[in-house]
Amino acid sequence: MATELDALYQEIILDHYKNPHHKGLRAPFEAEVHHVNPTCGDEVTLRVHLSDGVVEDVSYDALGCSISQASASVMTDLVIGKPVGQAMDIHEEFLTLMQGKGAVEPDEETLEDGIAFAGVAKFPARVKCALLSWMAWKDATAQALETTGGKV
Amino acid sequence: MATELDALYQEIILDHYKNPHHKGLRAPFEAEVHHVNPTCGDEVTLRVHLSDGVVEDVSYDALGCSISQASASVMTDLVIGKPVGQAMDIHEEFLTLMQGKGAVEPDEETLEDGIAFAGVAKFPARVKCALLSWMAWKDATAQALETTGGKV
Amino acid sequence: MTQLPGMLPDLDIIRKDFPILARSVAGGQPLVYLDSANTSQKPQVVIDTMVDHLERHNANIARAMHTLGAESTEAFEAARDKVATFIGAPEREGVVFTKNITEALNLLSNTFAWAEGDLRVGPGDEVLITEMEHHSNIVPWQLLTERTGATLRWFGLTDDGRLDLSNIDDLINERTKVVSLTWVSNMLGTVNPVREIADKAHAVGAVVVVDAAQAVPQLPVDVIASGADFLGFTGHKTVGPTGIGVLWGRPELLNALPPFHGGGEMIETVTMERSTYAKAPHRFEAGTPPIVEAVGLGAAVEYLGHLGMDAVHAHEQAVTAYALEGLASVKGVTVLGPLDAASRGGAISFELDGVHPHDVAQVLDSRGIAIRAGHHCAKPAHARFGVQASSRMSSYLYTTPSEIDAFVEGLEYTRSYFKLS
Amino acid sequence: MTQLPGMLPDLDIIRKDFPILARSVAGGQPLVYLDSANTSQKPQVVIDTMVDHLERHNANIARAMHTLGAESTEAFEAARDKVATFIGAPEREGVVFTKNITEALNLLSNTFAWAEGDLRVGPGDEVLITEMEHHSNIVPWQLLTERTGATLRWFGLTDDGRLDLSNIDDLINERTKVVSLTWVSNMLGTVNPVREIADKAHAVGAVVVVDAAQAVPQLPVDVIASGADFLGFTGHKTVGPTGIGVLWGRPELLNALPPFHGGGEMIETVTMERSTYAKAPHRFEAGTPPIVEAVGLGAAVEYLGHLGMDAVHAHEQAVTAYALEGLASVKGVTVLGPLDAASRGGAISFELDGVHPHDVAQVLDSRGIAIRAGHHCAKPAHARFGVQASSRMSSYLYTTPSEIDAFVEGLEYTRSYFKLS
Ligand SMILES: Cc1ncc(COP(=O)(O)O)c(C=O)c1O
Ligand SMILES: Cc1ncc(COP(=O)(O)O)c(C=O)c1O
Repeated sequence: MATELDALYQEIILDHYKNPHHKGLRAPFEAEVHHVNPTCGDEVTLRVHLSDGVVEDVSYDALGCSISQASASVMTDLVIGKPVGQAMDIHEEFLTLMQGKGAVEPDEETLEDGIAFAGVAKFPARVKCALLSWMAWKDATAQALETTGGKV
Repeated sequence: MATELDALYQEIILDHYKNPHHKGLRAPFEAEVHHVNPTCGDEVTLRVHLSDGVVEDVSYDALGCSISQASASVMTDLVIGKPVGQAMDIHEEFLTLMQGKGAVEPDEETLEDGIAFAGVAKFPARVKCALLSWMAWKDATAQALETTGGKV
Repeated sequence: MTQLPGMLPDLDIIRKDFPILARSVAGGQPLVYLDSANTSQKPQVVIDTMVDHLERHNANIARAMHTLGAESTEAFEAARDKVATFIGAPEREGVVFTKNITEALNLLSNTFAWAEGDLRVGPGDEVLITEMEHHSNIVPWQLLTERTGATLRWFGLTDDGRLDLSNIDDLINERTKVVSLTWVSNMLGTVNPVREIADKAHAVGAVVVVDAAQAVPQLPVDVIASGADFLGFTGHKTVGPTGIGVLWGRPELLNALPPFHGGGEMIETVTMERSTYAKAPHRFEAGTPPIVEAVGLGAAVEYLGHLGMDAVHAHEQAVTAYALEGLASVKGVTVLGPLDAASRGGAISFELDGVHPHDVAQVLDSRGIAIRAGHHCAKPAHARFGVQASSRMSSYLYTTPSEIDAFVEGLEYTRSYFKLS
Repeated sequence: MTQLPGMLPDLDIIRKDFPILARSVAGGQPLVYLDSANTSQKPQVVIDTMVDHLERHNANIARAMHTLGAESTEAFEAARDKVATFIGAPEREGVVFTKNITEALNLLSNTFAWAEGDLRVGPGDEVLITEMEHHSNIVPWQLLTERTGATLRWFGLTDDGRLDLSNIDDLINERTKVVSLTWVSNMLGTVNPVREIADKAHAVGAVVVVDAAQAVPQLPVDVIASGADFLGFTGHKTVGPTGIGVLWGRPELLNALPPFHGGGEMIETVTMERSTYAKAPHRFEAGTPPIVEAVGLGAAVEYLGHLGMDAVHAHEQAVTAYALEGLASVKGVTVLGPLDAASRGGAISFELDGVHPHDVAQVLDSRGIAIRAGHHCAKPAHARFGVQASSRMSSYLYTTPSEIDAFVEGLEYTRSYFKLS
């Protein structure tokens, strides 16, 4: 049904897909990770640069579908410039939205363009696509915190 | 049904079971084999003594059910004293009877008491019981022929 | 119907769930199925769930992005959740689907050979089993110890069919790497003190593998409370289909093991030069898993959960006690294993003096009564008691007291058929 | 219905055999199932055979002496005969039932590590595969060669997706112990010259393993004529159930291999100290096998046999040619692998410029059309062509030309949905 499909492929998603924000790998960074979605092969290499407890930069190189690409782009918009703790909260909220099977109402205040992914939650096979870059970011941030001994 | 059961447990079979012929291990012998029915654990140790191309003696020690015990007893009756070639023919005929699913008419002339096993052929799970000692005999005879270079 | 204290209420309604119980055999006689320790019968809901999956949702899992693929994946993974709940596994990741419990045990014995670190079994190490194990919990460890230069040791048995724990402090020592034992014996019925042994094993740093093939169908099982590090069971004895078994393991241990079968869906990434592997459970589910079978097993454990495993266990105990009484009334019968129902499961192996077990089974079969005869894949336990084969009746949640009556009458008939006095 | 030369006659009647094809998806649209290389749909006769077995004949096999046990054993062993006939195996003993083809390949790679004599793979030996293998025919050999110190080598691929045989005389040499290759590629569709390679391999004394997972469903297969020493296939791609696969091997080679899984029914005798093993096929069927699944597979190959594999093959070729034509008409589509239907099987992987494969699959799914997107468990073959993922449509004996039309229209719709010009 075109309507369900449109719920999945919201304009916002297609825009981010065609013009991804913050794409490319940049220095400086404290951690770099490489994540793969084993079932479909989507890949992301992602770097995190933290400074003074703030997510200074997130840069990435990704191969994958519209959902996974757009999600990476939206994610960088959401976390860059935020204190680590607040960024983690946003991550949690996005996770809850994705795992809600379409029953969770997204909060535009926190998730901004991320609310466009509400439709993805109804497609279990695509939830992993939307989460790939978020998982990579969380992993990289944890590593960055570790290597710097929590002092960022 | 008692009638099918009676077809399986013919008087002749129960007689051989209770009073097995040629039982026990005897010398001389050219070959001894040990066969097992892996599914149920029935076992037979069997020796063959050939001389001048004739089955001079078959001696055995067996653990197993009425069918396997009676079959060993009847087998020794049938092959002892026969030229090896003729004994092998009898073995073939018994095999055909057992694998015939109850459709083969046994020849009393050749199989003597062995015709009592006609009913066993209708019980696939028991066919192996009836064949255990015959297979052991065939194997032992082949070994005996080999060790003596066919000169017996 | 005779009522025994502890029996499942509404047994006649429960029996209607099992279509095969309506079958007649041996020329029109009702089927009396007393071979459930060998394999259990299946309730309609398990069969219907499988048919529905095959007729409406069949697709490969994980890999497929389309509607059927999503439905099939959801059904398969929901089955994993149901199994986890049923055995009290805190994490679904600890539940690995295998072909049967035999594969589960071989998965462990094989990966212990190639593991790096603590779980590796090598020369000088000891693997400890018991003399009452099923061949599936003996041969894998023989192969492992033969191939790695480790030593296989075992608990002996007491005359009444229990584990001889008198030398436990010698058997469980600092060389012991693995202790693998059955929870409930499929031959002697004995229920083993798994937790007690697990605690001793853990004290020396060994890992504990529990063969719960006969326990999961009969007892409330909580993997954590059991003390096991790994625990396996098999679908077809648990009112589920063939072709499916379960290995539960503590996830951190599973993830410390190298892969077993290599292939599709157990990988993270593959190049021609080298591959990296997914985490448990997928690491151990190479290739297309038994999808419809897992879905069927999910329905099966849900069915058992609805009956309540406490109730199933009470029923089994009641029927077993009644059967032991009946057997005691037949002249020439010797029961192998413990004689009190409370310390045993529902499989009762016995000898009938003067009649070979095959012949016992055959005569009973002519009356529609299905029991097993042979070594029940437990040759060493038979050898321990100096018997080469035995007869075994095994009841389950659908067994009625009148079926036990028919069985006992069948034994009397067998005695008369073979003219025993 | 459009008629293509070579199509199965009475296709609409054949389609009625497959209940799932009557299903609607995506809000009432008819299902267009084009993911058969992933798993095939099941005809009613396979489902009914399984249900009948579960509802009337369910019992464990071999070990049981009663009526149900005899019936179940007969059905299971009859399935072995049916499979043997279907693949032209001269002896039923050469047919081993496994869980899937992945287990079959791992059975070989594991037992080659522990074999004594000619079949043992050790340091200095070479195992030869190809760059177009499914992960299930790559990872087992990586594990084997890593663990034994042997070397893994492979045939590369030509630009049009065929095996690059230019260095065959270097690749197949006196160190080559095993050559394992796919008959039909699940990604590129390529049909490989199995016999020619087998002859070369035999000339240097290597054994030949053929992955026939995509061949057995589509082509008339004669194991002897193929030149294989071992050949595997998987039930669920062959209109049979999940949970069952087949390893065929020359019996004398199977019997020269050590056991894989140890356990019930693969033994000759067991003592605590040591065991001896049954001959093939039972040697490799430890534990309770997938009984109802084998019975279902028997019905499946019988169904295919009735249609006639020549006719199934002709149908596949006709539909594949038609699909290749349709794909050629869509702007921006690049097909991976050979472009002539005659030299390929029914799986067609392709790229649609500007749309990621997941998105292609998703848009098609919204129109009821099921295809696969991803690496199809063939990452190295994708890497060879510089693509990370592809879309794949795969037809089967029930596929109609109008389904191909719907698929091609779906691709046009996808282009417009993503606003490609
Ligand atoms: C060529 C090929 N080999 C092996 C396999 C693995 O089959 P299974 O997953 O049933 O073991 C497949 C299918 O997935 C395949 O297409
Ligand atoms: C105690 C025990 N362990 C293991 C097994 C093996 O189970 P399966 O044949 O399903 O692998 C059985 C049953 O046969 C059993 O009773």
